[in-house]
This record gives sequence, C-alpha cells and structure tokens, in this order.
Amino acid sequence: MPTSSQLSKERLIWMYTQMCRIREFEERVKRTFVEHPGVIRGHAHLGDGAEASIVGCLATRHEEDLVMPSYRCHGYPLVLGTSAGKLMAEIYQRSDGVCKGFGGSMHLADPAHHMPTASGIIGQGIAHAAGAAYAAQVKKTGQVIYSFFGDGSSKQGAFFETLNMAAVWKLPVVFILENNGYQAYTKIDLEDANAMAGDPLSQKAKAFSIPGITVDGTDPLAVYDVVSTAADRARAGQGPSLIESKFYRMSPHGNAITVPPVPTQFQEHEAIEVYGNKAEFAAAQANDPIKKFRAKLIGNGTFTDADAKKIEDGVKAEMEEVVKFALASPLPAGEEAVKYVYA
Amino acid sequence: MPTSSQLSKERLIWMYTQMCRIREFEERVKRTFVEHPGVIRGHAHLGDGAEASIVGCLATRHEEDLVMPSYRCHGYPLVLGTSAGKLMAEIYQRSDGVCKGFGGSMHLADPAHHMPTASGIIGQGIAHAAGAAYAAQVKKTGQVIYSFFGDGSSKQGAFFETLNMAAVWKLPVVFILENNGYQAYTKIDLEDANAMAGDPLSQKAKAFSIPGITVDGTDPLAVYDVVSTAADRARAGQGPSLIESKFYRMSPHGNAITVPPVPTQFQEHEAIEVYGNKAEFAAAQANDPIKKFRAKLIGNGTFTDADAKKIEDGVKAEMEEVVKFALASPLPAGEEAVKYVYA
Amino acid sequence: MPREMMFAEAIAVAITEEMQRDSNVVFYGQNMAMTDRDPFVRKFGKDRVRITPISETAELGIAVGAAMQGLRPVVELYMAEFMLVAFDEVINEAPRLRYMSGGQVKVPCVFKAGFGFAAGWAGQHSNCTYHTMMGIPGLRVALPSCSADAYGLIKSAIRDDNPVVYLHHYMLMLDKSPVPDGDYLVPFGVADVKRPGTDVTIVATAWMVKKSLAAAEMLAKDGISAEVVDPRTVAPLDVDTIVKSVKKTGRLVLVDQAPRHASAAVVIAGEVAEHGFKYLKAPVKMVTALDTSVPYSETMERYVLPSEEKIVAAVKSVMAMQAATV
Amino acid sequence: MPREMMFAEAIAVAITEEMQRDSNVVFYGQNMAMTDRDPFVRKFGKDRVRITPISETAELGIAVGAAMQGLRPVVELYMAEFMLVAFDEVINEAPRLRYMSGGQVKVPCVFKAGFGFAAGWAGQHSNCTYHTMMGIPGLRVALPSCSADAYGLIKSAIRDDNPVVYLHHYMLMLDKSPVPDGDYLVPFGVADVKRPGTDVTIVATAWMVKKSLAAAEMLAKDGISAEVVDPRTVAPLDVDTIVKSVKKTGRLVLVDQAPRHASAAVVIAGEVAEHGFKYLKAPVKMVTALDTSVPYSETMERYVLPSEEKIVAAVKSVMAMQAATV
Ligand SMILES: Cc1ncc(C[n+]2csc(CCOP(=O)(O)OP(=O)(O)O)c2C)c(N)n1
Ligand SMILES: Cc1ncc(C[n+]2csc(CCOP(=O)(O)OP(=O)(O)O)c2C)c(N)n1
Ligand SMILES: [Mg+2]
Ligand SMILES: [Mg+2]
Repeated sequence: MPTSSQLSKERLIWMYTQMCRIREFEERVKRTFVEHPGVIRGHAHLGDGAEASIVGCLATRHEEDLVMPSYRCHGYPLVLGTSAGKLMAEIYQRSDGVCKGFGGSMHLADPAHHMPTASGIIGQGIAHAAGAAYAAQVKKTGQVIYSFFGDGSSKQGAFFETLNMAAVWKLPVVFILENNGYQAYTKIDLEDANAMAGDPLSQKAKAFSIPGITVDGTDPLAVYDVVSTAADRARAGQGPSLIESKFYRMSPHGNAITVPPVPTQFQEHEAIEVYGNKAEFAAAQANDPIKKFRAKLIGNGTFTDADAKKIEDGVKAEMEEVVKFALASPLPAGEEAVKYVYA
Repeated sequence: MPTSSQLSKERLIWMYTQMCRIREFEERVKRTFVEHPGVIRGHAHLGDGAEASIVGCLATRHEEDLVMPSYRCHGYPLVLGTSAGKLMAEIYQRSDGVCKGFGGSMHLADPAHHMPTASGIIGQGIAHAAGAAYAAQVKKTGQVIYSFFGDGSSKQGAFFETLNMAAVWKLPVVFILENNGYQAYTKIDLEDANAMAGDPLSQKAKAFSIPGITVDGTDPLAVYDVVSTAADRARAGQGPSLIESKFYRMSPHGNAITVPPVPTQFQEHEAIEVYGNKAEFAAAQANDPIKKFRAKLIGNGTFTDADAKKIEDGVKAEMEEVVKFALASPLPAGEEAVKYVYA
Repeated sequence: MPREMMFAEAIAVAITEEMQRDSNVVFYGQNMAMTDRDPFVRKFGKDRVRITPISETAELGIAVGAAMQGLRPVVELYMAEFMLVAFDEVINEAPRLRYMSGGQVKVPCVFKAGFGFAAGWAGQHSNCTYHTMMGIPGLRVALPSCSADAYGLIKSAIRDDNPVVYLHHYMLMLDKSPVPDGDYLVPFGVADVKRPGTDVTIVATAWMVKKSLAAAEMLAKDGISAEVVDPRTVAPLDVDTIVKSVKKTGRLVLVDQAPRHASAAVVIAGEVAEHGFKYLKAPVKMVTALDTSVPYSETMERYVLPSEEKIVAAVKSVMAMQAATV
Repeated sequence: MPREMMFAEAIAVAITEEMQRDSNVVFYGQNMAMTDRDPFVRKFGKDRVRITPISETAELGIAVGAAMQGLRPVVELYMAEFMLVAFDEVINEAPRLRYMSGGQVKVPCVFKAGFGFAAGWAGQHSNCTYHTMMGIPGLRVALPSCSADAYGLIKSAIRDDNPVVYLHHYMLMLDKSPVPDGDYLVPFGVADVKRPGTDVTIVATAWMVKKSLAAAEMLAKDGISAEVVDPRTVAPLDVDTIVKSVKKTGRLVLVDQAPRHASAAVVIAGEVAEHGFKYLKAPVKMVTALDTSVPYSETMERYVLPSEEKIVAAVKSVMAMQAATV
C-alpha cells in the first residue's frame, strides 16, 4: 500500500471531507435531542473525536474489505458510502432507516456497504469480526476485516479469546482498539492494568505473540501508515495485529439515561461532570483532530482556507438535508415488528 | 520466606513424601477402574506428573493460605492435610467422602483444610480464587490465595478478565498456570498463540503488567523459589504474579468417556494414542519428577536409598488402607440428595 | 409512618442500611464509585465499594469466591443481559458449589441488574431474561414491582445465605410509592395480592404489575373484579397463593413482558394446570410479548409488548367463556 | 431400506453428507481434528475442519461472524453447559442480529452439544439447559431421541438459515435404531407420535422418550394405552400435535429430565392449559427431576431423576382421576 506521504491531494481532501461529515453528523444527532425531543430513543453514542482515527483506518481499505464496529457506530458507514440520510432515519426510528427502524443508533448495519452488523454487547463484535475473517480465509476472498472496539472493551473475555484464536488461525483481521480515555464514565487507569502501570494497551498483543502498536489517533496520516502495515500483513496471510489508536472522546459517553417521558440530552463531558477536570477537556479540545488536519493541509498546500470552508459548508448543507429527510420519513407500522425474526 | 537451599532436611523429606503420596493415590484411582469397575463414575483426572509442581507450590504456604484448583484436584488436598481416605471415598461415591458423595472427583472440597471448592468449568475457579483474595484483602487476614489451572484454561475469557482485575485491585493471589503440554487431547501449540510462536505462556502476564515467570515444574525446589517470591509479593500488597510451571501429565487426560454400562478405564497417553509420538512420552517418563527428586536428595545426603524405600513403602501401605476405607464406606441413601441445595 | 420513596432510591437506601448493619457487605460494579465523592465510597471506603472493568465473568466469579470466604458481595450489573457473557457463574457456579461440596460452603451474593428497558434500547438491551434463571436449584430470583418490595427484597437478598439475582425494572425506577418504616423485609417465595378481586386472577411481575393494576381499574368500570397477584420472586415461586386466588376466581390471566416461552407466565400456567386445574372455569390466557426481539422504533416496540388494552381484552375473553362450554 | 445406525454415528454421517453437499459448511471445536488422520480433516481439509482452544465465546462469536459472510459453521461444544460461558452469543447475538439489521443479514449456524449425561458427571456437567433457549425469537432448538431424528434434525439444522442449537443426549449416543435411506430430513416444529395410544398422552424429549416408551410398555401390561409424543424441537414447539393427542386421550403426563421450572414440560403444560384445557379430563402431571443439582453418587442421582417407575406412577395417578371428580 502507498505510505501516507504518497497519498494524492484528492485523497487527502477526501479524508478531510469524511472527517467533517462524521463531526457534523454527530453534531446533528446531538442537537436532535434539543430540537426534536423524543425523536431519538434509547442510548446514542457519538464518534466525535474519533474522526481522524476512523478515516485514517478506512482510507487503507480495499473495496471489499469489511468493517465491524461496536455500538458507537455512526462514523464508519458514513465513510463507507452508506446514505447519511438512511443512517439518520434509522437513529430517528424511521422506516427509511438503514435497518428499517429495527436497530437504532447502536445497531447500524449496511452489508451492501461492507458493514454487516454492530453488536451492542461489549466485546462480541470482536469475535464476529474474526468470524468474518475466517469466512474470507476459507473462501479466499482476499478481504481484510477491520474490527473496532473501545479501550474498555479490551477487558472483556471475548477480546482475549478472539485475539488468541485469530493469531492461531492467522486470520486476516486488524484489531483497532480505540483508546478514547474512557469506558463510559470510567477513566481508563481505574480499570486497565496496563494503563495503571503506565504501559500502552497495545502491550496486550504480547499475550498472543502478535504485533502491537500504539498510534496517535488524532493524526489520520499516522493512523493510515500503521494500519496499512497491519492490513498488508493480514492480506499476506500473516495474521492479525493489534493497534491502539489514542484519541479523546469529545462528547459524553451517550445521552443521559432516563425513564420516559423524562427527556434526555447530552450533558457535560465526564471529565468535567464526574472528575471535575476542566483542564483535561480543554486540552482535548485544543487537540481537535479536525482542526489539526485542516491546519496541516493548509500548511502543506493541499488546500486553502477557502477550499476548506467550502468543504465544511458543503457538509453542513448535506447534513441539513439529512435531518430533513430523516424527519420526513414515516415511522414503521407496528405490525412490521413481526418481520425478520427468522430468515 | 527461606529459599529452597535453606529448607530443613525434615521439610525436604516431607516434600518427597507428599510427592509420593500424590503419585500413589493417583495410581490407586487408576487401578480402581480395573479392579473395581463402576466404583468410580463420570470423569476422573489425575495429577501424576504434577507432584513436584504441586508440592513445590504448597511448601511455600502459610497456615491460613487457601488453595483453589480446577477439576484436576486430587493432589492438593492430600498435601493440605485432608484425609486421603475421605478423598478416595468421595471419588468412590461414598457417604464418608469429603463431599458426602455430592461432588466426586472433579469437585473435591475441604474448606477446613483450606481448599474451599473446585469448579469443573474451565477458567471459573481462577475468578473464584481472586474472589477469595478479595475477601482476604478486605478482611485483612494476611492470606495468600494459590490459584491453579491448566495451560488450556489460559485461553478462557475468565483467565484474562480475572488477571486484569487482580492486577488492578492488587489482590493477594498467585496464579499458577500448570503447563502440562496438553489441553485434554490437544497439544498446546495447536491452540495457544504464544506456544505456536515459541514464546513462553508466562508472557501473557504482559497483558496485565504483572510479573510473569516460567519455571521447571518437575523441580520442586525451583518451583518453591519462584512461588515464594510471588507469595511474598502478594502478601506484601503488591498484587498478583503469573507463574507458568512446566511439567508433563503422565496419565491420559481422564478415563475414557463412555455411556454406562459400557466400562471405562484409562487408556494410553494421548502422545501415543492420538499423536503416535512414543518418544515424547518416553522422554517425559525419563524426566519423572519423583525419580529426579529422589536422586537429588540421595545425592545431597538428605536421605539414603533405604530411607526413601521406607517412605515409599509407608505411602503404599497408607493408600492400601485408603482404598479399603473407601470401599467399606456406605453409599449415600438416595433421599440425601435433597440436602444442601440451599443454605 | 411509611416513607414515600422512588423505586431506585428505595434500593439505594436499603443497600446503604445493609452495609451499615453488616461490614461483610461489599458493593461493586462498572461505572460506579468512580471518585471519592461517591456517596457509597464516602460512607464505606474503597475496600468495600469498588469500580470494576467490563469483565462480568470476573466480577461475578470474584463475588462467588469472596462469598465463600465470608463477604456478602452485591454486584451492580446495570442490565440483566450483561450477565449473559458470564452466565456460567450465574447458573452453574454460584448456585451449585454449595451442593457439590456436600454443604460445606455457602455462597451469599447478590447479582443486581435492571431489565426490561422498553424505551428504545432495542434488541439486546430490553429483554426479560428471568426465565433462564428459573428452575436452577440453589438460585433465588427477585422481581420487585413497587418501592416497598424493592426495599424489602434487596434486604432479604443481602441477608440470604444463597446467591440471589435481584432484578429491578428500568421502567419503574422513578416511580414513587410508600415504604414501611423500620427494617422492612420481604420474604422470598411469598406472593402479594396487589389488588383483591373476585372474578378473575391476573398474575404479573415487575412493570407488568403496574400495567395489570391499570387494566384492573379499567375492568372495574365494566363491572369486572380482577385480583392482581404479584409473585415478587419467581424462584422460589409461590404457587399456593396463586392457586388460592384461582380457587376463588376460577379464571386466570397471566401477564409477562417476555415472549411466551421465555415467560414466567407459562411456568405459572403449567403449575396451575397441575395444581389448580380443578378450580379453573375457563382456559388460562397469557398476555406476553410477541415472539420477536424488541424493535427500536416506538411504534413497533409498542406493538410487540403487552399493554393495558391487551390485558383488558384477555380478561374479557376468559370472562366470556363463563356462559359457553369451555 | 433403512440402515441401523448408532445415534452418534447418525450425526457424524449426516454432518459428513452435508459437508459433501455444501462447501460452505465448516466444522470446528475443541479436541477434534487434532491430526491429519482425523476423518473429517482427511475429507474436507484444515480450512473447513478445525481445532479450537477452550474459548467458547470466540468459537461461537466466530461462527456468528462467519455465518453472516456465507459460511455455515457447525460448532462442536461437547457439553451444553459449556455454552454458558458464551451465553450472550447464543441468546443475544446469533438470534438477534438479523432482526436488528432489519432483515439484512442471516446467521446460519449450528451449536452442537451433548447434554444430560446422567452417569456421575455431577453438578456442572449433567444438566439440561434447553429451557434457557426457549422463547428466544430467532433461535431454534432441536432435541432428537433416536438415530433417525438425530440424522434428520442435524441436516435440517445445517440447512436452516437461522441459528440452531442442536442438543444430543449423551445417554443415547450408543443406541442403535434405523435411519431412513436417502437424504432424510426432519422438519423443525413437527412433533412425532413415537407410540400411539388412547388413554393418556405422555410428552417427552430425548432420553426421556426412551424411558417413556419403556413405561408405556409396562402400562400396556396393566391395560393402559399410552400415546408417547416427542416434540423433537422445543423451539419451535409443536403445540398442535400435543393438543390433538390430548383431545384424543384427555390426559397428559409430561416427562422431563430438568428440574420442574427449568423444564420444557412446564412450558408445554402451560400451553395446554390455554389451548387444550377443554380436552383435559384430569389435571396434567409432570415427572421432572427434583429441585436439586445432579449429585455425583449413583444412588442419589437415581433418586433425583425421572425413571420408568415414576412415569408409570404418574400415569396411574392421572388415570385414577377418571372416576373421581377432578
Ligand atoms: C457485556 C457488556 N457489559 C456492559 C455494557 C455496558 N456498556 C456499554 S458501552 C460501555 C463502555 C464501553 O467503553 P469502551 O469499550 O471504551 O468504548 P467507548 O464507549 O469508549 O467507545 C459499557 C460498559 C455492555 N454493553 N456490554
Ligand atoms: C468452559 C469449558 N469448556 C470445556 C470444558 C471441557 N474440558 C474439561 S478439562 C479440559 C482441558 C483442560 O486443559 P488444561 O486447562 O490444560 O488443564 P489440564 O487438564 O491439562 O490440567 C476441557 C477442554 C470445560 N470443562 N469447561
Ligand atoms: Mg473508551
Ligand atoms: Mg493442560
């Protein structure tokens, strides 16, 4: 695969655009709780802060490669080419939703665009990703599977069992541990033995004798290079790698959990709400991956400030339409619910 | 704790005696399938080959320290002081059994002698051991908990989850991974990613930033030294260690699985039966931990050949009585079965 | 003088009181006790109140091991489905170790979790899993439907010498109702008649009790007197009280939030088919969730779950069998 | 001309045939396919036949992921209890992913395991866990009782586009019985009348069918004609055939190796209380395991489990209610 320094200008601009699309989509999800209370039910988890990591990873994909995320799954399909309108419609419970209103925010799925499902149960999607990799191996499709999960999820048995099996079976899978510093409301060093000891979480790879690398997840090009190597390795039949991509979750874990009809919204970030640590949150904002990438691309002449502005406006306009489309889509009829239980 | 070179002559002789007792007990269990078919039901797993490892570990115990084994649990309570007769009676389904006939070979328990229970489900006993360690920590009893489990068990989620939690909570527990080369009929390098890569299994400790050490489990003094250090560390509040103790399981995994009334017995070792590898088995026999320790103790003047012979004869006589006692003990009345469901 | 308490508050107060009463009670789980400002940490310290990683198997297994050594752990699991990744501990360890040891150990621990969150949590977070824990010898399962029972059952659970799964319904968490003063305990295996009646017996648990009481109110307007019985624990299950009610009313409607064969309703129906058959004047009738996972959209979710209207219709259908030959 | 086959053999032959028929069928599990001499490895190679570590969650999760991508994995689990460490995959992943995706994916996989090994395997290895998998929308559960059903149900399971838990009873593994020639399939949700009769219906599954047939033989000597019905799958459950039988006999005895509230028996009893009530001339009667874990000693194990004698006694007790007012 080309290294990040060999990426074309178009590709870099595409990457920036996708990062903006994720951010704006999530902003609109968040605003929906204020502007249209009740339209989003249950628990929604946003990917803002993860944009560089997501896009850096997915920029390494070959066309048929698959993506298996966790419940925090809005960002990936946006990049994979799923209709943003259908994604929003799903989150809005609509029959035009990508899952026809059956799945919701935590269970977005679009197999046609290479994202088969998302599980809401911690760790299980990691095993599903290895399973897809096993199918690719047996069927010799040449696909690589990208498995995304959180730092917290790397404490679930499924994570360890799967990485061992993937290593023994040399499965074509790249495990991307998104270390966003938090497991819901819990800071990582309260629950991870590596973090407590000051070691990187990628050290867990040693338990499986596979490569383990930590990368700055706020830099899409750094992510791109590390993931390229891992994907090449997987495609060459040399088995899995574990990549710890470090970035900061910029929104709280999810909208506040309430019992209807008590309304729910996104509150303050846990850094402030729980730990009273305004400095941490401010530092993360200063390190915003989108701002950083924008500055870099202007700095190296990929685009101008005006170009960037145009992209950002385009994205805003797109997401405005997306919200309109989703709001206009009808709710499914109750009787639809008995469909799809069995194939 | 004293190092192995500081152990008294009496202690070394005690260690040799305990090793012989384990071996002879297991021989009698095995012979029972031939001499008294039907007296042992279900699945029995023997500890021959593990004698040096078990005794080397348990020689480091303080009086109130606890032992939590897996289903392969005959050896430990023999060393802890449980009546061998009651252990055999349990395996023989008798009402004088240590669990009154409720548990059988896989579930020996003797809390009065510091072995609370044994679980037959892979990995779960590791978590129970950490739980006992948590109780010791909260109650400040000063106890260390010895958690024993197999190489195969170190692929179960419970193992990884527990080691992380034990590390984060700094629990007073020593994790002893008994690498006897096999997970039932499976050779370790068919299923363990470290083993496949030629790395030691103790490397898994890196996933939890705790000490991980591999030791020759056929040398009770080497085991003693390594486990002493780990136990001291645990008692000092510095948390858990992972010790890989390498030895060879000298009997097959268990008696052959059959449907009654088809009789069951121990067959050939899997090395031969499954893999046709006579050389491996012969090498293991040549490396018999009991023979080696015997020679060492004679060599360094701890005892004479005649002394050793006397010990061995004493152990044979003891186990002869044990079998008689167990055979003479009555079967429990059926109606007993409704007891002990609830406390 | 009974105190008005929110369901969630009743549980928290009861746990606090039990922790004050018995220093062996410890309390831990994910995303709790994050900082020293946490009220439980403040009262009981970081030994007894702890935060855990997302490691349910270790969390429950540690509870089992600690319980055998004299602690009384209460594990906060948030959602009952999260027990499924560690289900061996619930089904095959905690309730069986005492038995297998021939009575030598006991395993007093509480696995506390919410369930049934019918608020758009979709297929994996809205389920009712209690049927999987029925018929497990050694295990108790509590399902409170009001603040008093929530309070009294968690206290009984913590004091019980056996493993108890304590399931609180998410849709009830903010409901206020009175809790008797003092050290109020609700015994296991004793059903409660939440509303007396004479024409038909409705058996329901947790949120479905609330819906059944609302349905009974509607039925009263139509002159039908429904008795609403809440088993409160489904293991042990108080079949006697249910049969006694059926003896009086002759009719039985069972309401359950789970799909039919995953319900406590069908178990109770089976028991009544054996022990209450002679009192039945009509077939029993079950009002359960449809045989689907829980869909995300509210329209579909509502279609799938039992409702007051469905309960009323079911009661009317069994009442209609009065005249006809059954 | 039907072939005589051992139960275990029937399963192995059927899996082999399915693997020959469809190259998407893969087969893996612990302690199988250790060497190249393994017959499945020899026939199908190491891609399609694999050995796994003791990692049930990964094993099942990988099956689910592979199934979504077009394979048809059969996972060998040996003992059904081992599913409990990975139960989320069985209950909350495999059967729900299709639904949550709005029908976009399918998850055709088979979780194969033995169960009910009443031969001294004690508290954690002898259980019947099928009740935990009933009422799970999207999941099918097969429980064959003879070689023909073992053969025909595993074939149906492998061809089904949904996740199927296939449970073979350990005590039946060496039993020989005929298997129809050719590509014999047993459909899901169709009960089989294993012995026709007129006086009483006995419903039983797996090993309990064998015991019930033996009991029916004993009853015949006393002039009682028992019909033995085997649902063969408990999800879906063929309530119609059972109700039809009850319509004919008027009496129902349910036999189940699990404790009462963990049984399929109590579910069937509940269904009949709703749908077959009008045909019942006597209360239903359940013959289940006692409410204990399974003890190790044979004397106690026998005391706890259903037996021919207990079935005979139960049938006689419901027959005795003929005369008396029920
Ligand atoms: C088995 C299980 N336990 C607990 C939860 C509840 N839960 C949902 S999200 C979450 C935090 C996950 O944190 P992390 O893996 O770091 O991912 P992030 O949300 O930060 O992306 C938890 C504990 C769950 N869904 N499944
Ligand atoms: C969860 C679970 N899966 C599978 C089994 C079946 N089983 C019993 S013993 C065993 C092998 C264990 O090997 P290892 O951990 O190396 O211990 P050893 O027997 O060698 O002492 C297996 C797979 C089980 N008891 N529990
Ligand atoms: Mg995180
Ligand atoms: Mg081993």
